[in-house]
Amino acid sequence: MTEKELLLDVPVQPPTELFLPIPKKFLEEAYQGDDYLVLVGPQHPGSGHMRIIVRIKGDIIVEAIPDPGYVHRSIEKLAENRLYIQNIPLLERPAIMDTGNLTLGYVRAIESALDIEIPERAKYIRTVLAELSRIGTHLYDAGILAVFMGHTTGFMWPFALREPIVEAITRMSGARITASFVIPGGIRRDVPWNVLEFIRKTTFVIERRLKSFEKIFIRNPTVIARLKGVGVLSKEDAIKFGVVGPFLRASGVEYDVRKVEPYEAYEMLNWDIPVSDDGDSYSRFLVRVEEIAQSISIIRQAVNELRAMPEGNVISEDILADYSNASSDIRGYFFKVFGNLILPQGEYTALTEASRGTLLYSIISDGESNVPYRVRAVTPGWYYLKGFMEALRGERVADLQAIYGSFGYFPPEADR
Amino acid sequence: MIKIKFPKLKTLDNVKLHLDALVVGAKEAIKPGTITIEYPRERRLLPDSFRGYVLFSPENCISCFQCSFVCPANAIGMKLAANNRYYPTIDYTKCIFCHFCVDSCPGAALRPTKVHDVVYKNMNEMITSTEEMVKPPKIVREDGYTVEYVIDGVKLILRRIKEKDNLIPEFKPHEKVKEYSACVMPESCLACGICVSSCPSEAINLSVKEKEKELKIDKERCTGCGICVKECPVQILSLVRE
Amino acid sequence: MVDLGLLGLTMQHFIDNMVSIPLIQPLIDYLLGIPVIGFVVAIILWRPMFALLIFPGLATLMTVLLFIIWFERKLTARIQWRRGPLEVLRWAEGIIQALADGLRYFFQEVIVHRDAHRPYFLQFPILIFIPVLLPLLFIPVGNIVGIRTPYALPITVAIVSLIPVFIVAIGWASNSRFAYIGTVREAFMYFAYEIPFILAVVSMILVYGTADMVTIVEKQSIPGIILNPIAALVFFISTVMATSRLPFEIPEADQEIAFGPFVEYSGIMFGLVMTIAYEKMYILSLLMSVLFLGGGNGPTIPLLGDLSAVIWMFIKTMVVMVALSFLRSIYARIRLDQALRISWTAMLQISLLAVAIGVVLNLANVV
Amino acid sequence: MSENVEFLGSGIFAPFKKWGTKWSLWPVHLVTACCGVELAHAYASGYDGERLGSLNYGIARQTNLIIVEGAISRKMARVLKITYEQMPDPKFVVVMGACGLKGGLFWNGYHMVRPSDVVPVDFFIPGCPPTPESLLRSIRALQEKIMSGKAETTISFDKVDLSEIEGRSSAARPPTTPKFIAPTPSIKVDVPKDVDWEFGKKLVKEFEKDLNGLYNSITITAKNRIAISAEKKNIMAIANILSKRFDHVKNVNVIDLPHENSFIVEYQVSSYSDKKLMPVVVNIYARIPRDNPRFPSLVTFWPSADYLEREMYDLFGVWFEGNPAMGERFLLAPDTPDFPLRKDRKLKEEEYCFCEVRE
Repeated sequence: MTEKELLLDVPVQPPTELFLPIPKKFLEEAYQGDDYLVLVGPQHPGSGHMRIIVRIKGDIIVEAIPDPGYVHRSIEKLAENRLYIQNIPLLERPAIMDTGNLTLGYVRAIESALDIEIPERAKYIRTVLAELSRIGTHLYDAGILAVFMGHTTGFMWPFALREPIVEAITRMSGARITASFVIPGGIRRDVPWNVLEFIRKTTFVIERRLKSFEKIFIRNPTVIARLKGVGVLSKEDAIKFGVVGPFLRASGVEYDVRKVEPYEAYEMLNWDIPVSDDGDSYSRFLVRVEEIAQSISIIRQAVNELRAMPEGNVISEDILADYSNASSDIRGYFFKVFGNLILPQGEYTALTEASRGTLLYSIISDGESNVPYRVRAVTPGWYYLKGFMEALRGERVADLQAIYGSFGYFPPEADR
Repeated sequence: MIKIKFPKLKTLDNVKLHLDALVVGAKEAIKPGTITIEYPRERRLLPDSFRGYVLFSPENCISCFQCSFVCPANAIGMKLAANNRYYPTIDYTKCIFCHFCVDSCPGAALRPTKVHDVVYKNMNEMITSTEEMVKPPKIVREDGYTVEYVIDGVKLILRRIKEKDNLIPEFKPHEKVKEYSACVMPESCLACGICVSSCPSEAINLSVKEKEKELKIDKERCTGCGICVKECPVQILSLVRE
Repeated sequence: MVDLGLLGLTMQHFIDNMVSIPLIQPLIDYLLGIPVIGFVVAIILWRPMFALLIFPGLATLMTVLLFIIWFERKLTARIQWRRGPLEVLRWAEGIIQALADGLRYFFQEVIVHRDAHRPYFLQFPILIFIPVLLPLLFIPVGNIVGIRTPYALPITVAIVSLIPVFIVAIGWASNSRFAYIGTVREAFMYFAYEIPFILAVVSMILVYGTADMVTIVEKQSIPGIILNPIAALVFFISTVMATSRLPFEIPEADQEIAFGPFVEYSGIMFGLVMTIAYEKMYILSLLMSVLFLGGGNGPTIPLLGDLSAVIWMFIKTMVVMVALSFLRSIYARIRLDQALRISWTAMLQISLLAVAIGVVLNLANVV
Repeated sequence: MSENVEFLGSGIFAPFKKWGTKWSLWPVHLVTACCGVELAHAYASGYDGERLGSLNYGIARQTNLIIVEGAISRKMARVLKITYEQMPDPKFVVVMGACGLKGGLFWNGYHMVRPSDVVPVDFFIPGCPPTPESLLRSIRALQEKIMSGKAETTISFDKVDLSEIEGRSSAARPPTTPKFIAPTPSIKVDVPKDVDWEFGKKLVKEFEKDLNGLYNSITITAKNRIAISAEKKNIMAIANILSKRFDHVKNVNVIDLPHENSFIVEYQVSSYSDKKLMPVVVNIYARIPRDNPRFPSLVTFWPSADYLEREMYDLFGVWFEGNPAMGERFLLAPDTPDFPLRKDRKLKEEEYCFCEVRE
């Protein structure tokens, strides 16, 4: 094969033919029968950045074929061309609202390669950030679920509740959404006590306002009617199609990477995995609501632990080497410390429990270069897309949005 | 493990849930928990560490290229100024405001501001030259109030202060460690002169007298930028401390 | 005196049947003295014409439209912890927001796409105003009424029932997949709410023993909602369904089928079709206040004369409309089959109960 | 001046047109990438864009503003164009986020398009993602543009003279790239590691017994990680045995090794049903020749591998025999070059220096 440069030449004329990822035969077959094809998305008020080709018979979905890739941003390719440290913001981008967990996943893969132990304080702060992101993402998904069912209040309130979380992340890291706060060996800078106190108070605000949210949305009879018994994934199916995260737990599998392969401070804290046996859209939603409560409890415990800890040292001495004076704030030494980071040869796979489920980052290093040879990122959305499509089968067309929302499917996360 | 089970609803439960929802709605309609920040008129108080536009102080810059190297989006390019030094320019079409550059800058020449609410009419204007990065930019502001998120007990309060927020926070430079470049294995030197020509502060002097090669590094002038260390083809230079 | 000799109508004819407003009677008298203006004033204040043009007719309809769209957004915003339309007119909380939107629509391009049935696509949004506006003639406000007939109530109900037919036609003319699904849903919903709706009306006819709305209002010394609360409930829920408001916003469901029948409309044509639901809501609210809330009944304000009935009626109608708007921020949209199930089981049962109450009250001769 | 603004400013109705459009800028629901998060914040309770008369609304026909929320991929570019064409005049476009301007973080990605090449853009907002404030600022700027007919950038800079600062006598040689990429990298995915993991050692023994003769080597690469090297012809047999204990695939991965003229195909499998095996990730891999990349599909054993295999075909061109959807594009747009993740597909390199070295 010859060396080729990839050039960007995009036809900007509107296409004359619609591109569909299905064979023409399928189209003809569908139309010859009684079936009817509906293309949902990408410019559709009830779909994100993807297209779902729905084949319906009457009001029942016979088959749903996904057409993802509308937000495929070539993250894996780009990651092979950048320094290890430059990939932190890059690999955060699949789901920016889940910043804590996505950066944590990549950084943990690096740390497992370098075999470094990170300071206790950094562990707890990372946990707090990850759980804040988790609450934020679950609220985001609740909002999207609500708006998919036409419940605008159910959309506005979670986003209003995200505001104090965003504020907390801003005070921690300086950015509203994309914190890029976790770095190999720790976190970028120590979080002062008043910010941690703000985070702790935030949990009470969220808890209080969630109570009225529960009455108007979670326990709203119309919401129950729309979600109960819809899009059921049995335990066997969920395992077979590799569904992950809260959606797997809603089908009755007690699997959470935070418990199975504990990382950061999760082992030291007291919390539980919510599991449901129903496997329908409503239980998928309720599991995440319960997870918010668990996250709130984790944050409170972690902040209480942090109160007792001395401030300072949040970056591991192992990685700082000569620059140990930067252990509480990396400012001024960032490139000096991380610019020439080289991982030993081998493959390093880190599993992380991101908000929507298992997140896998696999780094393959050749041991000489300061850029990764290959980075494989499999995001939760990509895992459960298959299960999501299977859950649609046999449901009504109107339920497509409800099931979509109950999975919290976020195309940028799936497409990478 | 917490088992989540939702009980089957009877008609009466349903009526209660309907009433619950309606009552909550009515309550909010009467006494709303509004949290809106009316942006063009008000501005949210951001922490001093907020990652907005970047300011540059040329006197602190040691032309070490680290900001440019670390930029994940390759938004920072070094530009040759009239005084023959390289200074950063930021292309805000690519900048992602991660402030890796600010965290990398060993001389604390880059500092963050809280300027962020900016729109441009075309992309050419967005490449900000070094000359433009020194003074705080002027932005269109319509705000008269500053709003702060305050949590009182379990209540979220928006505290409104009738004054304009200062968008250029005070900047505390980090503690610097004096480092300088030194030749650790002078005998391997090729006398190629790459280090001499790439040193931004003209601190390296190479004298070749017949077979005698002497690499002299002026400790006073050396800023510890590390370019020579990186460029040396045989990697015999390294950063050392006193 | 201008003489319309051919028709045998004189200005006196109009003046005899004029809305009396003691407060501005001198002004009216003065205006009547001026030749042409006087005639115009007489016609406008002529009771049937007043009903058509001022209240409950066109002028009020337009004002209510602008107001209720704004109010709905404002109320929703308030419940949702935000401000809603504001900056367009800050001191009045942005009350003219709907006007700005309307103007924008008015000057936007109207796209008729290739596959649409062009004549029908453009005609129906205008033709639909016939069934929307006609019922206004039959609705009485005190003694102001366009056409008084003993069959006013059945006629109104019949005309209102025509609206879904036009919406189905609109969807057919659009020739789009989502429009098709939307019209099918509209047709289903029509079957869902129509029977309980008619039963509720029938039960009230039984209660009052007449279908003449003027008489119905006169007979309501006790409001209908107290006499037959179940019929009122059925009527209210049917109104929610008929105007496709949440939780029964099924035919338009924007997240599912992108505004269903109206998916292809743009510019002022969309402005027209979007307001249909609000106009329908206005008419059904008027009907509800006539049937259940005593119409224009209320303490008379002597100075306002006939207008006091207008004001009472307006207040009652607005209360109903506000209640309908309130639901928007409380409920999610339910599914078509669930809506059908609700109407064919629970709704039908309680509407039959309402009829039974009507029969009992009729036999007992309560009213 | 764009024709849209010209239209609004012409005729005797100009004040009405301008006023109506100014206070009724309705963005269409076209979510293109992750900046949608901040867009939602800008229109939710925290900032409430509806105050400015801007209401997020359903579909193209009824709106007059496109907010391009970040990255536009090749696939999405068509949708953006179609949506723009569907919209009635006058219409406006605001691009938010670095990805939408010049690609931002993904500036040299193979699947990225600049929205300004596709549709005429009125305003650009920097940031990744831009704050809701800057989005609302763009609405304000657009309102100003409609009223005055002229677009204005909302930031201005004072220039200073830098020549007085002491510098070098002549320009220094700009440094080379900080990246170091080994020309002939040696890739090994099963680097053994000595870990304290009793269960793993037991598991390896069991595998050695179960897979007797089918594997090349079984290595513990880290705690909870086991790598099984095998030949391509034995993969089906191994999968058949392992699928009884491991019920799902965590990852299907291909590593391109052009200098060895081969691909490494990896399947990382794990279990949900067995509590003890839950943390264990077993990596089964085989090398296949690069010029005829065919590999047996394991969908029959693990249905969860389906989309992962299709993705790998898209990116590397490895044909998974037995997967019915092979040969079709899945993630990539039809006009993307084939198999972009192969190593010989080079991306544009970074530039660190905007400099012409003066001699």
